[in-house]
Amino acid sequence: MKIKSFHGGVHPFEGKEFTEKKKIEILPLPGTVSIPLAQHIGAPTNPIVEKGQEVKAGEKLAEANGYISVPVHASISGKVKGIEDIDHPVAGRGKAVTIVAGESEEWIDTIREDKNYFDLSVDEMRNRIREAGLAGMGGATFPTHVKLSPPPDKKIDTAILNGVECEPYLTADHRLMLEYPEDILNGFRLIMKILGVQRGIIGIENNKRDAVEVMRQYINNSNNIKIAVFPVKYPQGAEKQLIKATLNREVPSGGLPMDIGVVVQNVGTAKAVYDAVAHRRPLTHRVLTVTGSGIREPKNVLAPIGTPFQDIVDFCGGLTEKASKIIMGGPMMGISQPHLKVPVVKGTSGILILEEKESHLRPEEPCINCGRCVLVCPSHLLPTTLQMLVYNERIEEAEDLHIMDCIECGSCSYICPANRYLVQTIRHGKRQVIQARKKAS
Amino acid sequence: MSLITEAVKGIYKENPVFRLALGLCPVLAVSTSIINAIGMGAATTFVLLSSNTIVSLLILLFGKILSEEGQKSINKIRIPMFIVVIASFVTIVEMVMAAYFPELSESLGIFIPLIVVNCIILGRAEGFASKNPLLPSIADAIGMGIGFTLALTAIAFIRELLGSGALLGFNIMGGEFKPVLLFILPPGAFLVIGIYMGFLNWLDERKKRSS
Amino acid sequence: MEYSIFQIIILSIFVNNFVLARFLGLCPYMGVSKQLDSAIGMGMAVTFVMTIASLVTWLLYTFFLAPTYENVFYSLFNLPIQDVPDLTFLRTIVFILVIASLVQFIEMYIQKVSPTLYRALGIYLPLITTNCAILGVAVLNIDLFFIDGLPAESSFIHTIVQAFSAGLGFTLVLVLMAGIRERLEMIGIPKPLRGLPIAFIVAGLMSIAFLGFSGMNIG
Amino acid sequence: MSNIVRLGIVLAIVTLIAAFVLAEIYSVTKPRIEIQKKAKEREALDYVLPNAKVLEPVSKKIPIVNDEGDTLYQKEVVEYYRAYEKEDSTGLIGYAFKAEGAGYSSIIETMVGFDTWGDITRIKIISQKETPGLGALAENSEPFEGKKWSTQQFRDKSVEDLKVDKDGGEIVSITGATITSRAITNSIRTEMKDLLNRIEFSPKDQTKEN
Amino acid sequence: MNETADKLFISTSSPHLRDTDSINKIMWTVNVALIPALIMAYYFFGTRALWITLLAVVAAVATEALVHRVAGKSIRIHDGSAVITGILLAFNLPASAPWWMPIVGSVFAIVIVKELFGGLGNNILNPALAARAFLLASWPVEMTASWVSPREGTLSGISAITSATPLSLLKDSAEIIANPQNYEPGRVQQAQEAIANLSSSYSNLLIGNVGGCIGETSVIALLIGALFMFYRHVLTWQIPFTYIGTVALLAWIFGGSEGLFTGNWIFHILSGGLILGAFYMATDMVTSPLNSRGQIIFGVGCGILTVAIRLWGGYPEGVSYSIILMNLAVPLIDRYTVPSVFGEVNKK
Ligand SMILES: Cc1cc2nc3c(=O)[nH]c(=O)nc-3n(C[C@H](O)[C@H](O)[C@H](O)COP(=O)(O)O)c2cc1C
Ligand SMILES: Cc1cc2nc3c(=O)[nH]c(=O)nc-3n(C[C@H](O)[C@H](O)[C@H](O)COP(=O)(O)O)c2cc1C
Ligand SMILES: Cc1cc2nc3c(=O)[nH]c(=O)nc-3n(C[C@H](O)[C@H](O)[C@H](O)COP(=O)(O)O)c2cc1C
Ligand SMILES: Cc1cc2nc3c(=O)[nH]c(=O)nc-3n(C[C@H](O)[C@H](O)[C@H](O)CO)c2cc1C
Ligand code: SF4
Ligand code: SF4
Ligand code: SF4
Ligand code: SF4
Ligand code: FES
Repeated sequence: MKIKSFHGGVHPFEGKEFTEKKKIEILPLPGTVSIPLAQHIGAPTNPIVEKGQEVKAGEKLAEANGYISVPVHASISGKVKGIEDIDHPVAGRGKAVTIVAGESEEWIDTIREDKNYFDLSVDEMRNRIREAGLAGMGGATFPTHVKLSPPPDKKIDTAILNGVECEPYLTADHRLMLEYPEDILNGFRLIMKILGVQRGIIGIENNKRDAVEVMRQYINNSNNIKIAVFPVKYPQGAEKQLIKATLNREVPSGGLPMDIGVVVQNVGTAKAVYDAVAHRRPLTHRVLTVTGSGIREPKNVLAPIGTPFQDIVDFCGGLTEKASKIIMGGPMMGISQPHLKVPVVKGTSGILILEEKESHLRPEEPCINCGRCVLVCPSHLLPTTLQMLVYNERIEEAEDLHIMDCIECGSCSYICPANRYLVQTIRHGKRQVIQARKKAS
Repeated sequence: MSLITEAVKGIYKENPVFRLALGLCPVLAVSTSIINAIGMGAATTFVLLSSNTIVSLLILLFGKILSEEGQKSINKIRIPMFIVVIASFVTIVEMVMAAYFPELSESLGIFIPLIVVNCIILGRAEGFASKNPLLPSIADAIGMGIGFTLALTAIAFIRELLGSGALLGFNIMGGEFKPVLLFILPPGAFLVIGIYMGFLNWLDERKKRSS
Repeated sequence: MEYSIFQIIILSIFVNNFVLARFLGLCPYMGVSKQLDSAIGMGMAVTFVMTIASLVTWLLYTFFLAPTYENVFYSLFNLPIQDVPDLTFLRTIVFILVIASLVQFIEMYIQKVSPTLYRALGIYLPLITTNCAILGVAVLNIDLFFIDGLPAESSFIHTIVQAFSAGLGFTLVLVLMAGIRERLEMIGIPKPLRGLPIAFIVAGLMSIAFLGFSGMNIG
Repeated sequence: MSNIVRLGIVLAIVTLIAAFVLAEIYSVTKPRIEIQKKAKEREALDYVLPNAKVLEPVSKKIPIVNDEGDTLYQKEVVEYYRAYEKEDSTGLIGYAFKAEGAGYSSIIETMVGFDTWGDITRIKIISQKETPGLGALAENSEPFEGKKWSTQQFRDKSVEDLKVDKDGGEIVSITGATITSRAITNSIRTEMKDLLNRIEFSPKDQTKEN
Repeated sequence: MNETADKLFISTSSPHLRDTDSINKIMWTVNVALIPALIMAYYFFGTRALWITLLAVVAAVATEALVHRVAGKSIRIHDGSAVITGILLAFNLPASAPWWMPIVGSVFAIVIVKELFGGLGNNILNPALAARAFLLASWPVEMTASWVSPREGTLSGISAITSATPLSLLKDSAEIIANPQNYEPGRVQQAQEAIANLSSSYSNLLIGNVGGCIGETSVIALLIGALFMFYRHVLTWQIPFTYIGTVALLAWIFGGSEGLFTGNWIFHILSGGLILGAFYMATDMVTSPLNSRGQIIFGVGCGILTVAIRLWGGYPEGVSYSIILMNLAVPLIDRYTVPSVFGEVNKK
């Protein structure tokens, strides 16, 4: 297959060597977990448990609220301590169900292997996916069943499995591919079946040759799945850039992948799809990478959703003295956290801990018009111009220059020699555009 | 407002050049030497004074001899009439200057006929003289004329001093001084007026801040 | 000595640029250069009016005002040449009236014939009456292309070419200025300099850059 | 009578009054303006040929032709002047002419006088718009000391001598303004050569007295 | 380990990783890249070249510090941009320039061209070049009248005019050949020889053994610096290569005295300030277009103007004017070369 790359992108320090050779370890049962009611894009869920109620692991805690919404489940067994506001790693604050672990671990009894799972009806598959609470694990946490139900007028011809993991430091998807290749492939086949597509492509970056080999072994006898290997470049894993590089198709500005017949799913999502359809296992745990110069023993960890970061950090030998910044996710798009009490959520791909000298934002210097931000922008925008327009509150002109097409990958801010706060300002500008649009309608 | 304040406002507060940015072309073009600046300033002041006077008188006359309705309809040809008045005075200046000050006339060149379109003049005729009695109109014209001349001279001062090392033709910077030709070339005019304007703004701001 | 048409074009656009070297049309140059769109509109309007005005004033001057051999009193009424009245002293009055009414007329005409063009140029036309570049080019044509009151060779063609290229030169620097000022809007110019002062300094620098054309292609 | 016409008439009357006034003033100033214009040329002529009492213009007629090729009229152009020593136009002592050359940023006009030997008496720059402080120094007419450009250096030069130093001649050029110097020198040489041929000039057969 | 539970960590928005390049690194890279040319200037023009450079740099840096101080900004002279301005200004002066000239030029560059617009990053014209144009217009005699001849330098074997710059020699010779009637026959012959011998001067042009401004003559030294800048990713190819390519093409087409397509384009590339201009001055990011399409237009524009001025203009050299003229057009170029956004082509 002829592989084209996309225009733009950067090559940050990779930092994967801390954890790429480390097997996924299972976190010892935490004492308490706080499971937020909102962990996906869409309406938050309605809780169906009460304070003081005993729950089993895997039991549904809250019901989906509408179509673009998925339920959440208990990740450990124990007693519901309360449903109250806590610090949320993405949303700032949000309601969560707090469970105090019981004496022993008890799981619900519906989790069973279903030998003939592949023969289920497509609707049943979607139903199981939804009931299992699946939201995309690649970061955006969009409800998976919605993505797998394209409207009839959108003909989907290709499914892409996103194993790129272009964020520096993170290795969770990498380990997943090495340790659960069969589950992932089965999940991918299910996705292809649900979408009714004949062609599946697994995209992997060139710094994960071992994963490429393993995946290749497992697909060797199916000719409708291929692997595409990409040069290491951030943000290769971003959906639009991945599609461009794989199929040389461009998602229209303001459109969705399904407009050009493609659906992209993360490898973690694929494994979760397999678990949900074949085992009726709800999404209660996820793999995350704990890494960075500020942690003593970097690891890949399988942790129950809702586990406070503190427990995970302790499991990894604790922080070093110099640790001064906690990031949920990778260094390019991750969100910094003020403390370690926040819980793991469905979209937590890693916890990155940086030292003092890496943590500070350098002061903004004058833009010298060097054009590097323009060169790296994968959306072909003019970040410095957009920033100037937002600074001068000329939002309409920013909109004309497609500020809404920014995927917030941060490449521009990364590369800027003047430390301009580009993506930061652009995000602010996007919010203003949305407000203006709301006001207009 | 007294006649004095009427005349004084044109010099600093409403200086036609630095504040109102009117009639820029002659300011830049003829400010290469103080002599030219004063000549241009005098010519402009003369036209300004004469046209303000005549316009004010005309309006007075129409008010006396015409009915309400007649005044209204005459109003429609007000502007062309003013232009004719102004153009006549400009032509007078042009001819007199060519006859008695040929050198000045040559160095001011086409900027003499262009006094016609200097918006200070039509602006004052239309904006002031046509609405005010005779004496304030004259005071206004004198003030604006002096303001214009002073601004022109201020610019010419710098340009002549730095650009040719002389003032009024007398070499005053000494033999060692190598004149900065740029200042008598066109770019010098733009730079000097820009910096003057910035300086005045800065003065204003400082005054505002201290008060 | 006379210039060729090509030389007139190069000279009027670059070497003796109307705004930067001859200091004509500064009011619109400073006043209408804040935005690119209006700069383009103004540039087109000025070029257009300049050309028409030069044409009309040349005809008037040659056939009515100056005691030329084309003067109507000579060519139509067969007055002896020395009796043809010398009305050149009416030049300023006639030109300005002609330009003022011409602008009115052009405005009405365009409005009727091409509403789109009117929408593009309409608002700039009235501003042009008191723009000294129009009268300037008309007077300059007389100064340059008449020798001792008689039209020099090809003076009509040269007049038109000079007026049109002067308009182009005006448009060029106006549009450059507008581009620069739009950029200056967004950056941190020291406060006392914002607006006109910095625009003048830009004009000064622009004029320095245009010195690069000086001495070009004369003779 | 419609209002517009009435207003038009009013305006016309105003304009006519203005024109009338101007015509009066013009009739007063016109002679002076003419004198001023002539004075300049006259002054230049007197300067370049200081001993002349009478300067007689020699004109030629240039036919002005229309598109069909008919001659419309003859245009009179002064070609050169003859200078006479005596009031009664006798005693030819020299000639004067105007040379034009393209300099750095303008066309430079020079009045040139030469004697019956074909040697230049004096020159005067009549008009130029060269760079002030540079090309404009061409007007300098201080006594010539052999180092710095002065119009005085043209005295007693003959056509053959007219070349600037950079081109291997004797004329000291203006520092940093060779273009201007060249324009003046070359324009004088070309036109003078041309003129000498046309008037079939030959140096008088007598020794020159100083 | 529980004390960390209550500790507040640093919060900033993403990205949390930054490239290590900075303005300071970029600017100092350029300064280092200019050193070989400075050494060659010292070799050919003597210590005077060093003094002029030093004066220009000190004046530029001191002025910048002073302006920042007066304006109440934090002084940021360490970024090295004023040093570049100083060096490049000096490189654009003849070694014979009087001592006050680099100082006046630097003050003009920093105050009028740079700081009045708000300082680094905001100026619209290249400060060093605008200052050079200012000096040239103000003191044309001092700027052009006497060229220091390099050590034992000869050009085309005509020793009488060794101190002329290669381009002024070319221009004068072309003028002589075009109007032979105005010159002594000997001069005409000399001029013809000079033109015929241009190619024999290539090696002198390469190492810089010719008359000219302090920093412009040594092509080799300038190219070494340029390679270093490419290596440090300070340069992209667009501006320098389109610029030089355009000059070569147009000089070849129009630059010959025997009709079209006879011009000596190699000579045009190697002489004058083209190499200095194309690699060090047209590439100043502040005053050149943002994205590569714009940069190509910019480079081509500079090339056209340079050749036009060299061949038909009043100056023998057109590099500096062409660059500042194109600087003026940068906002327009930027405006009309906005890249089409990802996905726009496919929009129905
Ligand atoms: C800048 C950027 C980089 C991304 N990189 C990756 C990546 O490396 N791997 C990945 O699975 N998803 C990545 N994503 C998310 C994908 O665009 C897409 O949402 C995801 O693959 C969809 O799968 P999911 O719904 O299963 O999560 C990235 C998104 C952005 C905006
Ligand atoms: C508001 C919104 C609506 C979406 N609607 C759909 C949809 O109807 N169908 C679908 O397949 N994906 C839908 N998506 C998912 C996107 O295609 C994409 O997979 C998701 O935003 C995650 O991509 P990312 O991680 O690259 O940002 C939607 C996403 C958002 C934010
Ligand atoms: C602003 C400016 C104005 C100039 N004006 C003239 C001028 O009026 N006459 C002239 O001969 N050279 C003028 N020059 C200089 C020419 O461009 C050229 O450098 C000079 O003629 C070189 O000739 P040289 O051989 O005398 O040094 C001017 C240069 C500049 C920068
Ligand atoms: C590649 C490069 C080239 C530069 N060229 C110049 C130059 O020609 N002149 C100058 O004054 N500064 C130059 N600078 C320095 C700096 O960008 C310049 O002073 C800014 O224009 C000041 O805002 C250059 C910087 C870089 C990185
Ligand atoms: S979410 Fe971030 S790290 Fe994960 S794969 Fe995407 S970009 Fe790469
Ligand atoms: S503008 Fe947006 S899309 Fe472009 S590089 Fe910056 S963050 Fe990424
Ligand atoms: S990368 Fe930074 S300095 Fe360069 S153009 Fe973009 S914002 Fe400006
Ligand atoms: S002439 Fe027009 S543009 Fe100029 S100042 Fe007056 S109103 Fe403004
Ligand atoms: S346009 Fe020239 S004075 Fe206004």
